[in-house]
Amino acid sequence: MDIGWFLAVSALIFAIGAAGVLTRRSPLVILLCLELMLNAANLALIAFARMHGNHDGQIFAIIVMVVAACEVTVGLGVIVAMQRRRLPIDVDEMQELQG
Amino acid sequence: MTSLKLFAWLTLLFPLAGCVTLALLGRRLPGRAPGYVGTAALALSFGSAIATLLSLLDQDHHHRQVVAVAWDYAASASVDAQLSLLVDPLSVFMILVVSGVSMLIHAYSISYMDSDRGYARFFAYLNFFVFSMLLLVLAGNFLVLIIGWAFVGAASYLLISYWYRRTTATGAGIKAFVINVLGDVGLVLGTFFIFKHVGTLDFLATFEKAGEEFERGNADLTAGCILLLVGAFAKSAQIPLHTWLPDAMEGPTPVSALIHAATMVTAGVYLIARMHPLFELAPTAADVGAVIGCLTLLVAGTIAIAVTDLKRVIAYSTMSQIGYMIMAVSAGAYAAGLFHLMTHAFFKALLFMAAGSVIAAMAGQQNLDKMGGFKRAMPFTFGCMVIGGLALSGVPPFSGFFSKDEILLLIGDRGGWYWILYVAGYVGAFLTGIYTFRMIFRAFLGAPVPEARELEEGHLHHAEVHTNPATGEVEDTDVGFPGADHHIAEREPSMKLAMGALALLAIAGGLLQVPKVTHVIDHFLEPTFEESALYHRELSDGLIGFGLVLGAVAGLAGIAVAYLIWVKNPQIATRGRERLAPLHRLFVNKWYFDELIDMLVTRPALWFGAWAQQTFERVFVNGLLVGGTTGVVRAGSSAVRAAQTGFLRYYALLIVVGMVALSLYFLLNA
Amino acid sequence: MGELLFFVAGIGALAGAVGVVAVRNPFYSVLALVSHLLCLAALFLLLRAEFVAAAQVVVYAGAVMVLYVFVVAYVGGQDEPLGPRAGSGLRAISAIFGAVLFIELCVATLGSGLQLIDSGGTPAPGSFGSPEEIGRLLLTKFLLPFEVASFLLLIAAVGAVVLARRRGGLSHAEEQARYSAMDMLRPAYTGTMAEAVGGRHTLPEASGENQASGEDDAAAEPVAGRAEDDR
Amino acid sequence: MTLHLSIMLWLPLAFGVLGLIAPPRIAGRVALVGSALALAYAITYVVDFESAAPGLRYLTDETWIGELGIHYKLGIDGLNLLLVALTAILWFACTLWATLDRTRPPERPRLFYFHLALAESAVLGALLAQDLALFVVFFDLMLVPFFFLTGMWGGARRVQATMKLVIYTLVGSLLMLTAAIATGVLAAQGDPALSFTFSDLAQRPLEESSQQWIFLFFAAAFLVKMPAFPLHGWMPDGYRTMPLPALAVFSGVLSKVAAYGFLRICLPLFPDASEQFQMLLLMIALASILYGSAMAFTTTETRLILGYSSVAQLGFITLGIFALNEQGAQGALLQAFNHGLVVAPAFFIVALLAARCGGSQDIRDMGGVGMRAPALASLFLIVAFATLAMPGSANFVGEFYILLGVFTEKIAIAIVASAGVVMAAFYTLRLFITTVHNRTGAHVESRELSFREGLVLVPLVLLIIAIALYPQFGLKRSEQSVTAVTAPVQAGIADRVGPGWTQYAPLDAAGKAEVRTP
Repeated sequence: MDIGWFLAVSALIFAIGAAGVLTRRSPLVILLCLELMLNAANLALIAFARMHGNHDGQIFAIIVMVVAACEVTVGLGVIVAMQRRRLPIDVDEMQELQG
Repeated sequence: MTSLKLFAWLTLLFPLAGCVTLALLGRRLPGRAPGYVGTAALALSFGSAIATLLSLLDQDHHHRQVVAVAWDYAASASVDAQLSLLVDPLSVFMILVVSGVSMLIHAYSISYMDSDRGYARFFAYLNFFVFSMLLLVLAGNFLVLIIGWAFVGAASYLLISYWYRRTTATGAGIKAFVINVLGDVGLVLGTFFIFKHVGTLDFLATFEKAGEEFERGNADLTAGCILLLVGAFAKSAQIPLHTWLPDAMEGPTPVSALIHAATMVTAGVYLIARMHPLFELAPTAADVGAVIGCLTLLVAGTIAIAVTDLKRVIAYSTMSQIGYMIMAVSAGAYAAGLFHLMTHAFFKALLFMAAGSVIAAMAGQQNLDKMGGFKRAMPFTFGCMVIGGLALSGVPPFSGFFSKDEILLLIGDRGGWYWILYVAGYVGAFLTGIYTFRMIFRAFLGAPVPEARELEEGHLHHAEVHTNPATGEVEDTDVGFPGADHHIAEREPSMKLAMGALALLAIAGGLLQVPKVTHVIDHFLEPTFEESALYHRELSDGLIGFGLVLGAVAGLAGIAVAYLIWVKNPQIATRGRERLAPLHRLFVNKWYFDELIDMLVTRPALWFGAWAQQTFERVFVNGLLVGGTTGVVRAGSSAVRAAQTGFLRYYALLIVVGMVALSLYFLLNA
Repeated sequence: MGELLFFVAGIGALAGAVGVVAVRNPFYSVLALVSHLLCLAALFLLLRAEFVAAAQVVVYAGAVMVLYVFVVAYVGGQDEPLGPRAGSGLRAISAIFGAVLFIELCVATLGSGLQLIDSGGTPAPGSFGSPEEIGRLLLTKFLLPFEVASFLLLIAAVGAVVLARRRGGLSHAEEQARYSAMDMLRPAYTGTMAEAVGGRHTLPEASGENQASGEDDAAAEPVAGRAEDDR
Repeated sequence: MTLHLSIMLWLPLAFGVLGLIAPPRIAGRVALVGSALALAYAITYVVDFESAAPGLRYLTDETWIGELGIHYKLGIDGLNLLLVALTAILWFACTLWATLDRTRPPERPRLFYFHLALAESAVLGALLAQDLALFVVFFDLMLVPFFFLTGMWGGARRVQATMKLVIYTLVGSLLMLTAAIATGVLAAQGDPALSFTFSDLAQRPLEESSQQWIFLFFAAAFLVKMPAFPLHGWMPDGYRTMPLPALAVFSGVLSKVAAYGFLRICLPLFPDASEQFQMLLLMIALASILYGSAMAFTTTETRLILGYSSVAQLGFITLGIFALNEQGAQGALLQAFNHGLVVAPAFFIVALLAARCGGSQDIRDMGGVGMRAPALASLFLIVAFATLAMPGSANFVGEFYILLGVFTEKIAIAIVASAGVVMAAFYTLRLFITTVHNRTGAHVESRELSFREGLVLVPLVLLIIAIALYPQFGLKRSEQSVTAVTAPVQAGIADRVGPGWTQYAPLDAAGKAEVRTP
């Protein structure tokens, strides 16, 4: 199978993830969509690794997975804390940054 | 040579050591010990000064100008500022006068200041002053001179506002200090003008090069010398920078005697004498000095006739006498001017001491109107006062007679328009006789006031409530400034000793230099003035005879007039005051100099400050600059703020948009 | 065989992705993501990344997703409206930009002129992507990133504990006296640009609980006064 | 190539970070150790400095960002030696002051001392940097801790004051950044290797037209920092509200960094522009002197009196620098050291006075403090005399050199500027008299200096006396470097006007005075 196909799939997943981040209101789902985008990147990385016959891309993907895990832990921690404080689990409700 | 330098340094360092000791330990010393320490330091200093004199006399006549360098003080960038002393006849003459008179005044102060809370502080200040004055006269270059000059001003400020609970004293202190700083600035700028041409700060090198670098009447040199004169005028209380001196009488009486009569105020005279090679090359500047000196002596003499404050009478008399000296040294009568400086130090210190004794007997009261009849109660004081007064009025054979008349003789000898100065000098001598004896007669003769009568019964008057003699404000007595007890010469041996010594000097000091007979000072100072064309002058016998007689007559006539007005026929005084009301008002108000300076300098400065504070700062700096900047920032930030909706997804969108745009850019570029 | 597997796994992954975005219930979103991850693991295998594929299944689809499930269960898997509350235009814009992004990425990768992109990749030895190879690389060439990553995980773990920790009770007062990173730097609402230029005139009451409360009271009045000056 | 300067530079910060994790009680002492070590280093440098040899000592030169030609280059020479010493001395004194202050210790002490230490490192960095980009980095870094120190620990109206301070100095910093980049880029034209080190930049003179705007940008940044009239708008609020230790070092050191910037950057790198804008800068300096003095003798707040007097003093320093000759620059450098050494104890004393007057800063509420506090009064008197540059103090030597330098170039300006000396005498004595002397104020409680306060003040005052006795100590150390710095601009003047114009005695004795060859 050509590498190009994998890259196309990766791009599509990335775009879907990005659209999800932009449209969904639940922080939980937004985190999921972020996972999608990270995975799309992983796919591209591994595809390029295959293309070059070089392991660097795979290592990169592993590191990305580690980072994704960290992001999930912290992100979910924030969501739990929000729940504890009875804050609305809705990103549109959180406008502290408004100038 | 080395011992000469050593003694010169020791002369300088003993007072400094005394000052530091008293400043650090003074409060722990018991009773009058600080006074003894201070006086001892001065005695040692005076001893060193004598040793310096003897070493100097050992030198060959042509090698009597020695420079002693301690270290490079601030020498870089082609400025040669070293910490150096110039030991020559002139400076040795000055240190002898300064340390000698200071020693006596210290001795006087031991008793006089006895009950004051700041006893140790007083002697520390006094020692510091003597150190500064010695530094001034020993300075070997312009920088050290300026340092001494300013230290003396600072010491004067500290001593004027010594009773710092009095607002009048602190006000007088700041006035004196600021005017003195003005003088310092004049001195600095004058130095620049000279340095610009000769490229050195050292006195001897400057004088040596001055002849090559400047032709006679060079504009830069004239400007420099006039600026030096500003320094001299500020320190020596010459018109128009004299207004601080009368106010300086807020200080304790020994301070007035030491600083504002005998030593500091004569620094200007010393300066002109020291700079004589420059002034001889800049005759215009010298003439300015002579004219101002002459004006001062007349103006001060007229004011002295009108004021009623005992110390201020003497202060104006000091101004007037310094006018003589300034006139003398500016006109080339160097030895005569310095001779008068010396005799004046003796008799004026004596007068102040006697005045202090009277003021003590009056429990701090200084107003002549409230005094009278102290003659019987205080015979010793009276005697000293009369000796001082006679010397001041120039009655033969007292010291003032010889010194003052020598000045006038030499000025008269120069001829030309100097005759105006000559005549004015004799008018001044006449005025001197009047105001001096007006003061003496009013304080000592006439009906005894209650205080005098009390004293005759052996009881020294003490005020129930201490008040500030200047304003009548009640003193802050819980802290004891100034001392609650008073001391008069009749009862205190140390005061008696100091006054007695000065009285002797005031009587006999003139014999050092009797025209045609003795030439001690002339001869001694010669090495310093060797190059001067004006120094060696022979006076004709006729002029000498005429002058001496005229001087004696003028002084005696003044005394006679004073006797006539204030003793014989007191109503003449009141009648005269009524008839000459405008003139009297002018004199009592000190020729309105204070008001003039206030209007021309102080008010505009304060007005500018207030304008800057209230208008400019508010409108321009805060309104335009600060407001403008914040306005710009506020506008910018509200623009940015509009972009901050606070919606998370909006920010995410922005990121995506940015990414898309960036990718597009790279794609299009590829 | 490879092609077939690719299409099955690819379509599965895309379907899973669409499911994550499009489903209302977060719980189903998580499940969709799990299926997406599994399909992706298959794609990894096709690219001969065996170790990564295994890690994807075990760590990602297994462990991380379980965490998600727990949190969804805790928070409550209630449905939420799909559309944005404010600015319905945002949805359209999002879609447009998603599409543009996709096109751009495709153009970028496919049009890049990389020669091998139309091939199945360079011939690789049999051990390519095996755990031995990866392990060797991680402990030799990539030791530093490896260690840094482990450190990052540690920090994240600690951070998650701190964030989600229960602070002894849920009373209202203590809820108010919370600390944020900004509290460490300055009292709340002081020093912001908004305040400086006079935009925010009121101080929230909550700041009174801060450490610098004593001074804040003093500062409160001048700030209000300043607002008047500004006019 | 040694590490000494780097160690000295980062020591305070390292101890500041250490203090962050130490128990709050001893955080101050940890920071104190850091500044004490830096002080020890500084003393070593000063003692070890051989004044006859030219050039940089303890040079450290590492490529930092190779592509941009930015070096991590540090060095000490006569220009920054004294200022480095001043920084170390004042920071030690201020940290000591803060740790000894038992009555009002800073809240959140760990953070406070961290910021204080960070500020010291930043200032030392700016002084030691021998690379323009590095200088800019440190110069801007200086602002950060002071932003927090003012914003968090300041008094009333601190927010407004902080914002004014930050906005003003940031604008200056941005201008400077632009100018610095432009300098590096324009200087590298025709030479592919970009470099920002001062030594390289000095070898590649810019064209006169670019020199001009770059010079103005730098000047704006420095003048704001000083502050000079009319860019002092942030000063009153800032001085009123800053916590005392921060204020003492801010006024004592940070303003001097700006003056140092003129000497280190503007004169050697933009000699043509310096000469061209000499008159402008001299007029600004003159306006600062007169305006600062006028404000100082009308305002009644003690801190502002000192603040405006600083404006005037910095005016003198600027005046000396833009005399564009050796004497002026020597004087400016010495005066920078002196003023820092004098103004810090002055602020301490003013704080002590305020503490004795019920916390009021207004001189109308004060008076009679000297009554039962002779030691405090004496120290204040010495500091006051030094502040007004009484002859005999090292400040006077500085002013003497400055005025002499200006005098040889522009007589009229020197004469007008000397009015500032008279005004200084007035406002300083006014401050002294109305606080220490006169009748006791209504809420004044006169108290002698405590041992702790004396521990900070007495050594500083002794140092003032020592340098007054031997100012040559500073002058001879800076002479070589100052000559080197003023040489380019002097050469430019000599080219344009011909030799002898700046000489002492060309007017009527031409040929006699030796011509200073550049």
